[in-house]
Amino acid sequence: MTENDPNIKPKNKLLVYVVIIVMILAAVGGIAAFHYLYKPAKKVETITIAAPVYYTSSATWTNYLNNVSKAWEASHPNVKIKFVGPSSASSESQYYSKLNLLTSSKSTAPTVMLEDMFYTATYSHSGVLAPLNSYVNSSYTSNIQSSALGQMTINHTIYGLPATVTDTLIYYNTSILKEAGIHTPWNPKNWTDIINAAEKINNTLGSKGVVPLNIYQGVKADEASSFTGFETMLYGTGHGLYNFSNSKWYGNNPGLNATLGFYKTVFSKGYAQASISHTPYVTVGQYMKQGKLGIAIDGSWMYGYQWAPHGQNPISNFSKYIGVTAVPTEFGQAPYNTTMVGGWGWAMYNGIPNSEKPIVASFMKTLDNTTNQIIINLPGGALAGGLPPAKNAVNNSLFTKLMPTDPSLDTFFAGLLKNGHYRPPVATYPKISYILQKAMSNVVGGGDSVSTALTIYSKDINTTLGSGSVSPSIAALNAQNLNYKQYNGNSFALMSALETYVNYNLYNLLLW
Amino acid sequence: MIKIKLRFVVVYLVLTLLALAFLIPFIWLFVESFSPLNNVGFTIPNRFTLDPFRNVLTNGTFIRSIYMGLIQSLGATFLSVMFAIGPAYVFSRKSFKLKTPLMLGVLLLTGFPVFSLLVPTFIFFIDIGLYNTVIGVILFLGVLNLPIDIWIMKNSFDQIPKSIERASIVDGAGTLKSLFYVFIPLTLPIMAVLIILNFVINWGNFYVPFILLSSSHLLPISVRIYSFFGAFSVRYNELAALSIIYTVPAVILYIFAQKYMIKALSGGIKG
Amino acid sequence: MSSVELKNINKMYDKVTVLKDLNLKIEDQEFFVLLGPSGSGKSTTLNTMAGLDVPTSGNILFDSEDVTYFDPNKRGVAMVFQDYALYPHMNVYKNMAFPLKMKRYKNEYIDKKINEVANILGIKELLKRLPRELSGGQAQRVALGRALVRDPKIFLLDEPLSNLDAKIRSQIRNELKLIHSDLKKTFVYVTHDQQEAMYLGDRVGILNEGVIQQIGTPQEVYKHPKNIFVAKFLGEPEINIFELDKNDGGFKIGDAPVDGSNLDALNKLTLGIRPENILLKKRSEKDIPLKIVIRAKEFTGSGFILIASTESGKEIRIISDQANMEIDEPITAYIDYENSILFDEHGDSINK
Amino acid sequence: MLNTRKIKFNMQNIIYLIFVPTFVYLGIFFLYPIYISIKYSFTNISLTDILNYTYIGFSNYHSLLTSGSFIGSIYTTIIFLVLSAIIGQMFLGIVVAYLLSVTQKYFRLIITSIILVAWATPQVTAGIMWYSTLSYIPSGTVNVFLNYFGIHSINFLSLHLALISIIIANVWLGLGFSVLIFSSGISGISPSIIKASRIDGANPFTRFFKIILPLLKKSIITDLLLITLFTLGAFTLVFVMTGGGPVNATDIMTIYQYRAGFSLFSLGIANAVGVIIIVLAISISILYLISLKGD
Repeated sequence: MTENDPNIKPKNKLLVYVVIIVMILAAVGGIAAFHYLYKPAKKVETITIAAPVYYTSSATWTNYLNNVSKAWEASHPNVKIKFVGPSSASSESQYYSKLNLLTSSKSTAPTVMLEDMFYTATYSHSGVLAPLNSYVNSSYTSNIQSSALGQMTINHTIYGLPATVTDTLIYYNTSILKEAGIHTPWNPKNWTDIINAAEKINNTLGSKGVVPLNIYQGVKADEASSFTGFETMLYGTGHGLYNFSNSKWYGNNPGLNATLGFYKTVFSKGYAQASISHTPYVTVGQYMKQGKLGIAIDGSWMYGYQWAPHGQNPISNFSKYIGVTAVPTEFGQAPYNTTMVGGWGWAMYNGIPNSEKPIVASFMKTLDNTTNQIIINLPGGALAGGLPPAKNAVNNSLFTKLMPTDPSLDTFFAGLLKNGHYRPPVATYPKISYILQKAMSNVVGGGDSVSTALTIYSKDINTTLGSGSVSPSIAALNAQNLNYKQYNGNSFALMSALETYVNYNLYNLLLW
Repeated sequence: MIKIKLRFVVVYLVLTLLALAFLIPFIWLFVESFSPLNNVGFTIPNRFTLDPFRNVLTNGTFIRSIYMGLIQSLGATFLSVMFAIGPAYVFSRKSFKLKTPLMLGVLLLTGFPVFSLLVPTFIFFIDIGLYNTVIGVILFLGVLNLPIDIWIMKNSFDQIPKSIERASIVDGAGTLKSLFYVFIPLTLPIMAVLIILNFVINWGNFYVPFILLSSSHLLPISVRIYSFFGAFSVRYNELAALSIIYTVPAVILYIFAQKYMIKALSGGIKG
Repeated sequence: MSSVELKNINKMYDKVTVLKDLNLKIEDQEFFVLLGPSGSGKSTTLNTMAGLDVPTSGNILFDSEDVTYFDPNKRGVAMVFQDYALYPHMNVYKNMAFPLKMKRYKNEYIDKKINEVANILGIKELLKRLPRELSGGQAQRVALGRALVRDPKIFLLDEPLSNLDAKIRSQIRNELKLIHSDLKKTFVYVTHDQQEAMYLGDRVGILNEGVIQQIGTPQEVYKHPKNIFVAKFLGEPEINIFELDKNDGGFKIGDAPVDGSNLDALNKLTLGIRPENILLKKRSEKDIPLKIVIRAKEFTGSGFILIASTESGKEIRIISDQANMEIDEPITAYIDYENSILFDEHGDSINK
Repeated sequence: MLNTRKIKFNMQNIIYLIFVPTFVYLGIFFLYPIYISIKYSFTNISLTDILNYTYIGFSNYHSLLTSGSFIGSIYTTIIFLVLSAIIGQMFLGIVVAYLLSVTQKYFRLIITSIILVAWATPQVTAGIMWYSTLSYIPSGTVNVFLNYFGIHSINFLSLHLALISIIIANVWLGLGFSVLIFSSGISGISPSIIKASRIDGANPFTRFFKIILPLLKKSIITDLLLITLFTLGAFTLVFVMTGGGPVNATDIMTIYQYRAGFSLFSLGIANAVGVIIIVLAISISILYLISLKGD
């Protein structure tokens, strides 16, 4: 029993356990401390690239960037290009959330990021993006579609180099329209044409489960509701969301009124179904293919995503089966059709040292030359389904490969761009977009009247952005105009047509 | 006698119907995962195929996400269990001044609505450089299960008779030795359940890695699946196949642990 | 060589006093039994000896070394528990090896020692079994074995037999006695069972409400209990108690007077008479006659226990070997005054 | 003498050091985020600019509590809690556990396993499955069945049915937990009590209400607390199924918080919602502790 009993082992096993635990704790603590103390300085040696990764295209991005940067890296041996995602975002809005979070700290911000064009304002507003004017010359800027570059230019400052554009249009199922007694090719002249066609389809094929029309609505479809659906129609009224003259949002105007009215009509009469918006683009793709959907107001990307040979619901004889046509203006007024232009562009993080910016800009220009713009938009490419924003892209031999099965679509989609609108390049747009989605669902799902929905809409803008963010109602403006008109002794009817025309041109002027 | 039998028939019938109803949501998952179609709705395909599974299992990104899911779930499980043992032992066997307030504090944290902490944690992680790191996700997932682990483990320690503890002390084991040689080995079944429970909770956690990670190669399977679903271009059959691959380990572990889980939870009630 | 001495031990839990000024000396190699009803503080006393409890005040001396604040493993004691307290996850061998492993003995030594003890206890074939595969008797043997392998100076046994069936209990009781005489170690044994105490103890200490009532050999405490508590606690069936009031200047049971030299000063007298000391035939002049009616008889194997009532309606127990008793017949029994015990009004025994 | 006592005292207290790593860990990664969350709830911090914010007092709370949509969200949360947690999971859980307790062993094992499989299903998968099962366009499993029997499709995720749908999905997901708790509670009731009640002539219903329920009190309170807290913190399932819509039909507080933070970028408001949820959770826990103490 004594300490030097020969039967007693000298070693203490427990000590080993204690040491193991202490080591584990130390390791954990050490790693945490390491992370705390060691903040890697941003080095120009690596240019990190962020771009949205939906589905599995992370590898596609890496491939694309490898190919694009090979030559450039050769001439800049000290610089490495690295793709960093972020990949946990599964929809556009989540990508923005993610990017917001990443760019809030220098240590996590990517050097170059692909930016949804409409987001440019929000970012430039918070100083995240570097101005690029000094790195691009007029030969570059004049070659880019203005509806694209305009979205990335805030107060004459260029914050991004457009890489891809998309537009919105109407797809229709030829056989369904024929069965409903509508002459094809179908070219609706105004909104009434669309509603009438939907009604005809509903009367003839509604009982067979055919959905006459789709237009996106509601919060769940996110930007598909605001951009692809609502604004596509709205800008055909000659009105918009934002009053550039006083930098306030419209809480009400004839355009908002008419567009919500359109939603109210098509959904309350059962011409359109709200559920399709729960899975944006997916169900439309499937229903179009299966002949269960007559007309779809949707994006140019639908072809590449859904119906092209390797899409999700490939349609073999696409041009015969599906027709395409432009979205008409509300009453068929000039310029007769309209489209929403969206897209993505390359932007530079403003937090990197100024000395490094020229090198990064040089890489960005390579990234955005005409050939690379086409390559990134090719089928299977990282931004497949979009169009190159460079005007001279049509002359490039690769251009026809954008839609190899139906090159006529290339020119059709590109042709739409000239009457293109884009979302107000204003920092608060993303919030308005969300509020707008709620207004849509109030009308569609909640059964609110248009005027109730608009009252809530303008109230929500005030609570979210602070009171005074809503432009004085159009009614008030009209009253002023009316006084002016009466003073001039003109008839009300004439003036109101004139007013529409003037407003319309004013908008064109402001928006283009 | 007949009356009693009838009563039992009704019980069996009701439970069978309930179980069948519970299986309804799985119908789509199974049909779709073996389907060449790609349908968010329900259609019985003309033929069945293993292609969705093949595509998913040969896709490096998905394999990697399973691997990341394993690392993060196991790492966090390890941390919570390691850090829970000591306090659970002391709470169970010692009495001291601050015991009640401390235990109440731990109890309050067990049901904490964690989602509300993600935004501040995110800001905090950016500050200390843990954002977008696997270790950061592991540390945060680990701390979330820690309070409930302390409770369950304390309850299982409570069930060890006092005399066994005393025997080990008289036999010459100090506090630490008796913890290692007697308490931990004795509660191994419950510890195993706890590890399974932790693993499954971490494995199923979606929003923690969703918010705390951004790099593609770090994403665990839970986030991958969601990204899959949310994307504009979804292959639903592959989504279903991946979901099955994602769900099966959790389900197997649960069924395996079911017997012990009742014990572990009833321990929880006794506390 | 190990004696145990408790000096002025007090133990309080929260504000409840469990042990009150306890003094006790246990001699080396003695088999000492602490006897008391549940809640009397006997287990606490044992735990303070083991070091599992620390007394609120007072000292514990092993061989006149103060061990009051020693850890249990520094005291050289082994303990056996009522519920055996075998480690359920270890087999018998490992259970017995555990205390030795804790002392970091080498495996060969442990092996040798366990075999030795297993032979003594006849549990050699059980070594591979898990505790849940053992019967109660086997489990208690293993628990004993786990104590024995350590060669402790002092064995502490906390009601080790009370979970066992009657038959096994007496068997292991015998073994314990033999082990004690073989080992010549100090045993401290706690029980609430007075028969066990009588059978096993070299000396018995009777404890009630944290106070030692009496210490002595089994015969002493049985024959000469210090107070009514001890008298009542020992003996089966329980001692018959007659509480007598003084009238006409003396004490009487029925019509018969109770004499005694020390009785004059008392106002109240309690007479205790063990059931075997109530006789059905008069044996000496000093015997006190008592009119009783036999109500029932219980056969015990070696004789009978008679349940009877006195004229005043008091129920008494008598041990007798006579079988031919008429139930419900009034008879006269005799109190063996020589062997009866007298208590004063405080319940303390007095000389006749 | 005094010396030995002192050493003894210290040796015993060494064990409390075991708390240190755990509490440091909890402190850094659990308590500190709670603190930041409270701090930011008094600021106008925005997702687009996390580094610059100013303190604005209680105005986040004020605007929340005067906002119809947040009050609506609390209301939705309460309906969700009552129907899903209390009635759906707890009450149904007791009934199912009781019914299971009288059935044969293997049958019980199979049924329990099926119910547990639902519980083990990760929430993302559950959300996708339920979305698809209840889908209106294209027709999901349930509507395909209905059509098969000649019944018109039902839009389960429409304004009036969406809340019911997520409640059903959440009960589906959570029932296993309650059944486990109550099964163990019922198995803990001594069989002799049941036997005695049978001999005393209690029929199954009286037995259930007069004997089983009162004996399960502790299980009930525990289960109630845990599932209430789980349901209060539920996010993933609803987020995947409806995203809070249509309109505000399923806009529970966690969804509201997510929207405030990630759709409207107002992390200040989001944190204030978080703090309100935390306060609610803690109040519920304290109620639970009080009711347990009564025993």
